[in-house]
Amino acid sequence: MSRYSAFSIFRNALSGQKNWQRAWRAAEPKPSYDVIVIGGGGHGLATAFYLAENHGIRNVAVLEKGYVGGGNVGRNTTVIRSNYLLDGNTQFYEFSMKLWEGMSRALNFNVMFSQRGQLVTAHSADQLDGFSYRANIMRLNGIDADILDRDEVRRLVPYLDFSDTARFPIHGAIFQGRAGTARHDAVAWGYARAADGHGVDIIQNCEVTGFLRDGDSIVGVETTKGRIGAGKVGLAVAGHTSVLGAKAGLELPIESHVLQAFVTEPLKPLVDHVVAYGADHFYVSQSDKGGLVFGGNLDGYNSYAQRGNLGVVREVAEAAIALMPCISRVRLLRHWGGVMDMTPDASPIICPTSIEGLYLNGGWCYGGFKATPASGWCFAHTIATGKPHPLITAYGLDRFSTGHTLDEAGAGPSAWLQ
Amino acid sequence: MNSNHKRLSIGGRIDREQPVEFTFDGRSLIGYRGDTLASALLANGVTLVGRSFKYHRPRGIFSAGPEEPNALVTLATAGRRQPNLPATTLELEDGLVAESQNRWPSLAFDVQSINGLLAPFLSAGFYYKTFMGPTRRAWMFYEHFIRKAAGLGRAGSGHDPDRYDISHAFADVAIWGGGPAGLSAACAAATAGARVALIEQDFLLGGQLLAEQSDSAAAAWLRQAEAELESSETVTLMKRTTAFGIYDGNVIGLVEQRDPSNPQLAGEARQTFTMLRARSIVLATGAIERPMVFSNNDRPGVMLASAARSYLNRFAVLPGKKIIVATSNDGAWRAAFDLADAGAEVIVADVRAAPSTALAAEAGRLGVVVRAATRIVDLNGGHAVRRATLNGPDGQPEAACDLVCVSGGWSPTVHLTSHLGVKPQYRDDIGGFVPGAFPADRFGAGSMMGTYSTAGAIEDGHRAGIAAAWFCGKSMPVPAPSKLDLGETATALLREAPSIGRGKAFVDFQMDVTTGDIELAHREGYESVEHLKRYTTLGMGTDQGKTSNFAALASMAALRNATIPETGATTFRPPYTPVAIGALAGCAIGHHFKPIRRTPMHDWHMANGAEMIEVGLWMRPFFYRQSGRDSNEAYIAEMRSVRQAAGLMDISTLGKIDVQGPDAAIFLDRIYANGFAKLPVGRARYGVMLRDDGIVFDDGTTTRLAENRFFMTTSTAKAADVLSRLEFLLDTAWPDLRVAVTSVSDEWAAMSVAGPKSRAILSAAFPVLDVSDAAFAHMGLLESEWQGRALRILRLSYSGERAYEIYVGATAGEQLWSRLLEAGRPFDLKPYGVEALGALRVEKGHVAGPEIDGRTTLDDLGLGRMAGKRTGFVGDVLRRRPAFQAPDRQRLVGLECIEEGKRLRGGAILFLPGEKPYGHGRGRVTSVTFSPERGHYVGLALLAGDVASEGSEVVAVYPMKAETVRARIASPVFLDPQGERLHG
Amino acid sequence: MLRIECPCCGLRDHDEFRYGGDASVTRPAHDDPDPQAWYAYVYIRANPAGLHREFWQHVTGCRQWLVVERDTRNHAIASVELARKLAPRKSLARKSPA
Amino acid sequence: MASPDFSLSVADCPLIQIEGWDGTLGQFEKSLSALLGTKLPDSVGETVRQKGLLVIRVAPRRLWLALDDGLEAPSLAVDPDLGCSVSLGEGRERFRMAGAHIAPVLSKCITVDWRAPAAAPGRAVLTSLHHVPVLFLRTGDAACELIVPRSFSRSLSDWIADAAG
Repeated sequence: MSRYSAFSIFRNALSGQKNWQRAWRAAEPKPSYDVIVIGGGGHGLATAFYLAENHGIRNVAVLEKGYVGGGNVGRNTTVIRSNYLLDGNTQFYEFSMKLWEGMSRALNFNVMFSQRGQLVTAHSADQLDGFSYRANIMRLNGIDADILDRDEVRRLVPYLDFSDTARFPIHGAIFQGRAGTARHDAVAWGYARAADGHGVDIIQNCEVTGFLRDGDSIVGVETTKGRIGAGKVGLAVAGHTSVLGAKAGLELPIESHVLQAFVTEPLKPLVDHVVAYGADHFYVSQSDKGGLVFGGNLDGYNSYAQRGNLGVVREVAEAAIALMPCISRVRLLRHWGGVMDMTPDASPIICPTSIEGLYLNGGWCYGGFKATPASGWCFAHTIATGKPHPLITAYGLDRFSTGHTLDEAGAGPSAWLQ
Repeated sequence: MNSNHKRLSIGGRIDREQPVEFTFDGRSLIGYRGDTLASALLANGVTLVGRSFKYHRPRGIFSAGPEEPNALVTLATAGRRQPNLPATTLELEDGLVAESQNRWPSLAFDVQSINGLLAPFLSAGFYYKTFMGPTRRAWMFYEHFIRKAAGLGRAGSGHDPDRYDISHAFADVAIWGGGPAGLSAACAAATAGARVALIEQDFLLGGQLLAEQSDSAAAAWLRQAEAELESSETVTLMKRTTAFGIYDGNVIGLVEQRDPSNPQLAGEARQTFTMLRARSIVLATGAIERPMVFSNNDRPGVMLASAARSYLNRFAVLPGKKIIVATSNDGAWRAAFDLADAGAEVIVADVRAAPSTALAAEAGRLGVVVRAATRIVDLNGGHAVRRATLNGPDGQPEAACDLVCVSGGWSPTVHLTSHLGVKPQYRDDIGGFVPGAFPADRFGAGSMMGTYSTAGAIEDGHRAGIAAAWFCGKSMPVPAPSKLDLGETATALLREAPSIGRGKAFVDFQMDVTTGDIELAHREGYESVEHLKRYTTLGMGTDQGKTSNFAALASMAALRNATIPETGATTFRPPYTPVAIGALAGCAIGHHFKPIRRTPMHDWHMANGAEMIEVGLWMRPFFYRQSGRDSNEAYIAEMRSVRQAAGLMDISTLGKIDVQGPDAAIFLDRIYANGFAKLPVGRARYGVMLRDDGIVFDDGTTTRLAENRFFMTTSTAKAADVLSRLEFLLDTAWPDLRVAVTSVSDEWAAMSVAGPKSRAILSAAFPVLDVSDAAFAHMGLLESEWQGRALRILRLSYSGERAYEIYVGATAGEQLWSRLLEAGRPFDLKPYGVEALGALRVEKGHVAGPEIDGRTTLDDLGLGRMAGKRTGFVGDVLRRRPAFQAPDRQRLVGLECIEEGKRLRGGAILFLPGEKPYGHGRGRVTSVTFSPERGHYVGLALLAGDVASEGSEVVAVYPMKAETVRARIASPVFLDPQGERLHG
Repeated sequence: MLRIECPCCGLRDHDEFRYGGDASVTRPAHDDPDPQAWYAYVYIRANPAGLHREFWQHVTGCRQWLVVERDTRNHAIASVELARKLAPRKSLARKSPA
Repeated sequence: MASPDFSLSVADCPLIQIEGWDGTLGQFEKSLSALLGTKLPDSVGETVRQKGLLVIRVAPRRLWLALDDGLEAPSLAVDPDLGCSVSLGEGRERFRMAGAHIAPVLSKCITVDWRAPAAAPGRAVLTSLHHVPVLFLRTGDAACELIVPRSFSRSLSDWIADAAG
C-alpha cells in the first residue's frame, strides 16, 4: 500500500493520476478465517483494523452485504463529542475522542476530524444547572467542558435567535471545544484501506444468510458467496442487529427506528461549530463543502425503511427556524433516513454472547458514529481475548435483567422515546 | 448593445406590453412578463452567468428548467437574500435583483479560476490523501481555507421579512406534471368524477408543449385542455408548485410560489407549503435531456437542444446565430429546424452514421448543414463559445459557432417515484431508467414511463387518469382525448462513449466532476455507484445531478466493462428541487413555534409583576418582582411569608384526572405503589407510580370523592404521559376493569394557600364553610360551590405548612384568586412563585423532578415504606432487580452546608473528605435552597448508600465554578420532622 | 406521514397518534411475580423486518388504543383494530392485595 | 375578529361527558336515550341535536353533550354500575367561525377535508390544531366551531387569526 501525502498527490498529478492503486483490494472469500466481522460499516472495519493492528490477528474478513460504508456511517450527521454523564459512558466516549484525535495519522487517510466545538443551548436557569452537572462530571473525568452565559453564547454564535421574539430565549450553553465533526465516508474508507493494508479481506456484496454451528458454538457463516468458516464471529451491523441476531438465535432488547438527516445547499461559512438546540430536537453543523447538515428526533415507530416522513421534516424545520431565523431562505437539498438500533436505555451493547464464538456489537442508537474508533478498539479486544475490554464492562447484555442500565436521559425502556 | 437584441420581434409566450425591469450584477436590464430570468438574460445577450464550484470555470445557461446545473444566481434584494437559484426557474418580476456568485472580484475576472490551473492536484478526493500533518490538529488549519473556498452563495442574516403559509389539502387523484400526459390524465380523471389536483412547477401549464411554436397545433391543443380544466369545479390547478417529495400514505409535499405578476398577492405568503393527501397519484413528470460529454463541454454557450428550442419558441429569444446542434437522436433535429427557421446558421452533427432521410430532406429545405457520424471533441472560447472541433468522416474540421446545442438523449424523471422505494429499472430500448412496478394506487404516464411521443403521452395520460380515478371509485364514462400528433420520430439511443480532446470533459457541471475523476474513482476501487458519488461528489449539487447521473453511470459501466443495470442506479432522495427551510416551517415560527398554555390566573400574574417561567408549555410565575430585587431575594422573601404568614400559589398546571367506575379502587391499587382501595371517601393520599421497569414514573395526590370516584393529580410535566399510560393499561391489559379516566386539567383553576394563617384566610374567604380542624382534617376534602361553580378544597401540604389546595371551575379562577388575596390581606397573604415553591419543598425534603429523574427507584428516594409488603402493582417485580439493592446504590439524603459564607449548588459532585476529586464521585447534589429556617444552604442529594451515614461529612465539588464545599449528611427533612406545622 | 385508518375516526395522519411499541409481547398478569416474564415483556423485542404488530393511541382523536399491523420495511399498514377488542379477557378482576 | 370573509368569536362551552361500561353499554345508552328524549349518535363523529343540546359521540363508549349558550345542564342521574359522567364545560372554549374564506383559513389550521362527508354540516371531527386536541363541529355551509382546551385557547385563536389575516 503506498502512502498518501502531499508528495504522492504531486507525483501522481504529474503522471496524469494513472498510478493510484486501489484503496483496498477487491477480495473474494477464503474458505475460513480466524475472525469474521459481519458488517462493513465504521464499527466493523475499525474492529478488523484493530484486530490486526493491536492483536496481530490478520486472518480476518469483513463481510458486507452491500458496499463498504453504506449503512449508518455514511448516513449520519457526523457529530463527535464526549459529553456523557454516566459512569461507563463518560470514559468510553472520551477514549473514543482521543482515538479520533489521532485517527487521520494512524490510518494515513484524512478523515477531516474538525474539532470546531459543540454547544448545546440552555433556555432556563434549571436547564443550565443540569448542564453544569454534566460539565462537572466531564471536568472531573479530565474532559474539557465549559458553561457559557447568554452573552458568551452570543459572541460565539451570533446568528442564533437572540431577539425578543424568540419563543425560547437563550439562557446559556454547555460547550465542549474538542467536539466536532468528521468526514463520515472517509472514516469507513480509511479503516477499510488500513485494514486491507494489514491483510484483512474486505468482501463486498456478500450477505450473511445464516450461521454455521458445531454443537453450541458458531464456527462460520453462510453467505451469498458460500460458506465461510471462522474461529470467531463478530456482529457489527447496528440497525439490523435484531435480524442477524435472530439468525443466530439471540433474543435482543433492540428496536430498529429511523432517524432522519438533512443537508442544505452549500453556503459560504456560517455555522462554525456544532450547535444543538436545548429547547427542542435540532442540531446542526456545516460541512466543509458548505452544506448545513442537521437532524432532529426519531420518526418514532419501528422501521427498517431508510426514509422518514414529512411530519418530522416539518418539526425539524420549525426548530431550525426557531434557533436560526437567518436560514429561513436557505434551501433543503436532501433528506434521508438511517436505521438505528435503539436499546431500552439508549446505551450500546458490546459483549461476548451466550453463544460460544459469537460476539455482539450493536445497539448504538443514534450515537454510533462518534463511538466508531473506541467501539472497534474495544470490540477487537473482546474478540481477541474473549473478555470484555475494561471500558465496555457496562455494555453487557445482562444489564437489563440486573438493572444496571445506563439511561442518560432517564426516558425509560420505551426505545422510541430514547 | 441595445436591450433585448436577441429577442425576436414576434412570437413567444411573453407579454410585450408588460416590460419588467431587473438588474444582474448591477446592470439594469429589461425583460417581459412571461420571461424567466434566464430567458431575459439571454434576450439581453448575457451568456456568462456564473462560476463553477471547484474550478471556478465560467458558465452560462445550460437548460430551461429545474435541472439547471450552471446558471445559479443569488437574489440579492435587501433582507431577502437567497443564493443558488437557477435562473431558469425564476419567474421575472419587477425589481428583481440578481447577482452571480462564487466569483471575486467579478464574474468576468475571478481570482480563484486559478484552481483550473491547479486541477491536476485537485483530483477527486485529493483531500483524503493530504492535510494530515505536521501536527494532529493540522486539519483545523487547512480546513479554515477550504471552508472559505467552498460553498456557493451566502445565507441572509436576521429574520426573514417574508411570510410562509402551511396548508392541508386533499384530493382523490393528484397528478404530478402539467405536460401533455399530465393534462390528459387530469381531464380524464376529472371527467371520471374524481377530485383532481394538478401540480406544475412552471408558471405555465404545458410542459414540453410550451417549446412548440405558439401558432402550432400543439398550442391549440394546450389551450383546449387548459380551458377544460379551468372550467372544472373538481380540478385544482396548482401552478408554480413544486412537488418536492412523496411520503408514506400518499402524502405529497408541495411548495407553491406566490404569483409575482398579481399585485393583489403582494402581502401574501412568499411560499405556501401544502401537504396534499391523495388517494391515488399519477406521475407524469416528463424527462430531462442529457448533455453530451466532450472536452470543454461546459463552456458558456453550450445548451441542451430542447432548452434552445424552448428559448426560441416560448420566449422568442434566438440565443445564437451560428449554431451547432450535436445530437445522438432525432429529437434535437427539431430544435435545429426551428432555429434555422428563425434565421440562424445551423450545423447538425449527429453521431449516427445515417440519420433518417426525412430529417435530411427537411434539413436540406431549411439550409441546415448535416454532418453524419460526427461528434464534437473540443470547444474553444472562454466566456462564450467561439469554435468547435468536430470529428467525423471529414476529419477534424473546425466550425465557428456562438451556440452549441447538445442532446445525448433523454432520462425519464423518475426521482419522485424512488422516494418511496420504487427502484428504477433500465430499459435497453430507450437507453434509460423508468420506474419499477408501482403499488396499486400509483400510476405513471408519458415520457417518465419512456413514452416519448406527444401522441403517446396523451394516450398514456388518459389511461392513467381513468385508472387513478377508478382506484378512488370514480368511474363515469370518459370520451377519448383529442389527438395531437407532432410527428416526432422514435428516440432510440446509442450508448455514447465520451469523446475527449485536450480539455476537461465534464459529467457533473455543478460539482465539476470530469470523466477523469470517474476514471480515478474506478482505479481506486470506488466503483459502486454510491462510492462513485461520495468519492467524486457527483450529483451532490443543488441540481441533484439531474443532468449528470446517467452519463456518470454510463462512464462507470464502460470502465467496469459492465452493463448499466449491473453498475446500479442511484437512489433519489427528496426534495426533488431544493425547498426553503422557512417554507417547511410555515407559520410555526416566532411565538407560534410552540403553543403556550395559560392558567386561568395568567392575566393576573402578568398584571401583577410576575416574572414568568415556562414549564412544559405552561407559563408559571417564577417569582413576583415586588417580593425582592432579584430572584434570589424574591424567593427567600416569598418563602418567609409562607412560613410566617401565608402564601398563595397558582397550581393550576398540575395534571388532573377524573377516575370513575366500579373498579376504580382496584385500578388505583394496581397503578400506584401504595394502596388506595382502603382510602375512605373524602380523604386524599399521596401516591407514587412506577414504570414497568420499577423506576419511579410520577407522583401526586389522589382523593376519593365517592365510592366509585377519585380525583387524581399528577406532576405538571407528566400529566399527558400518565393519562395515556392509564388508558393503555385499561385498553390493552385490563379491559375487564370498568373504569373511565378523563383529563380534567383544564377544568379546574387550582391554587394553594399555605402558611400558618391559611385556615383563617380560608375562613374569611368562605364564611359559609366550616374549615375548623375538627370538620376538615389534614388530608381531608371539602366540596362545595362558589359563584355557581364546583369547589373542591383539599387539605394538603407540599411546603410543610398548614395548607389547602383550592380547586374551582376554571372560569372563576381569577375571581377566586382575587377574592383570596383580598380575604388574606389582613393576614399578610402574598402570592409566591415556583422558585419559592421549589425551595419550600427542599426544606421539607419532598422529592420532585431533579430526584425523580427517570433513574431512581422508590427505595432510592426513601419511599420504599410506601409500598411496604404490597405486590401486584405496576413495576413491583422489576424494582427488585439486584442493581437496585446494591449497598452502594445512590439514595436520597439531606445535606447541610457547613462552611460559613459558602453555598451548595445543584449538580455538585460528592466525594468523601480526603478523596481525590476524580471520576464520578459518590453521588451528586440534586436540589438546593437557602434555608431561612436554618440560616444556611441545605440540599437534597443522591449519595452512595455505603457512605451515607447521617452526621458524617462529604465534599461537594463544583469544578465549573472551582468550588469545593463541605457538607454534613442529614435527614432530608430539614424542617419540622414531626409534622407539627401541618396543624399549626 | 403514515396514514392510519382509525376504526372510530377514519384515515388520519400518524402525528395524531401516540406510538406504543410492540403489541406482540404479552404483558404478564398484574400480580405475576416472575421476574423473567417481566424482563421479557419490558425488554425483549423480536423487532422484525416485516410485519409488526404495534400499539398506537389516537391521542388527539377518540383516545382509543389500537393494534396496527404494519410492514417495517415499507410502512404499509395491513390492519388496524381496537386494542380493546383483541385484549385478553379475564373472568373478572381479581381483588388486589392490599 | 370579524369580516364578511371570515369571523371568529370565542365563547364558553358548557359540556358534559358521559361514558358507559363495556358489556352493559346497550342498556346504558337505552336509558340515556330515554332520559334525553332523543336517539343517540351511532358512531364516532356523528351528532344529534335535541333542543339546545348537541350530542356528539367522541369515542365508542363516550358521548359529549354540548349545551347552547345559557342553557341549563340537564340533570343526569347516571347509574354507576352502567356508566359515569363528568363535567368538562369549565375547561373548554368554543370558537365560532364563519365566512366565505372559512375553508382556506381552516386548511391552514387543521387536517380536515372541508369537502369530505365526514366534515359535512352536522358532523364532528376529533383532530388537532398545532398539536393540541380539538373538536371540529361543522355547523353550516360556511360555518364551523372548534371546541378547544381553555389553557391553549389564546394560542390557538391567535394562530387562527394569523391564518385568516
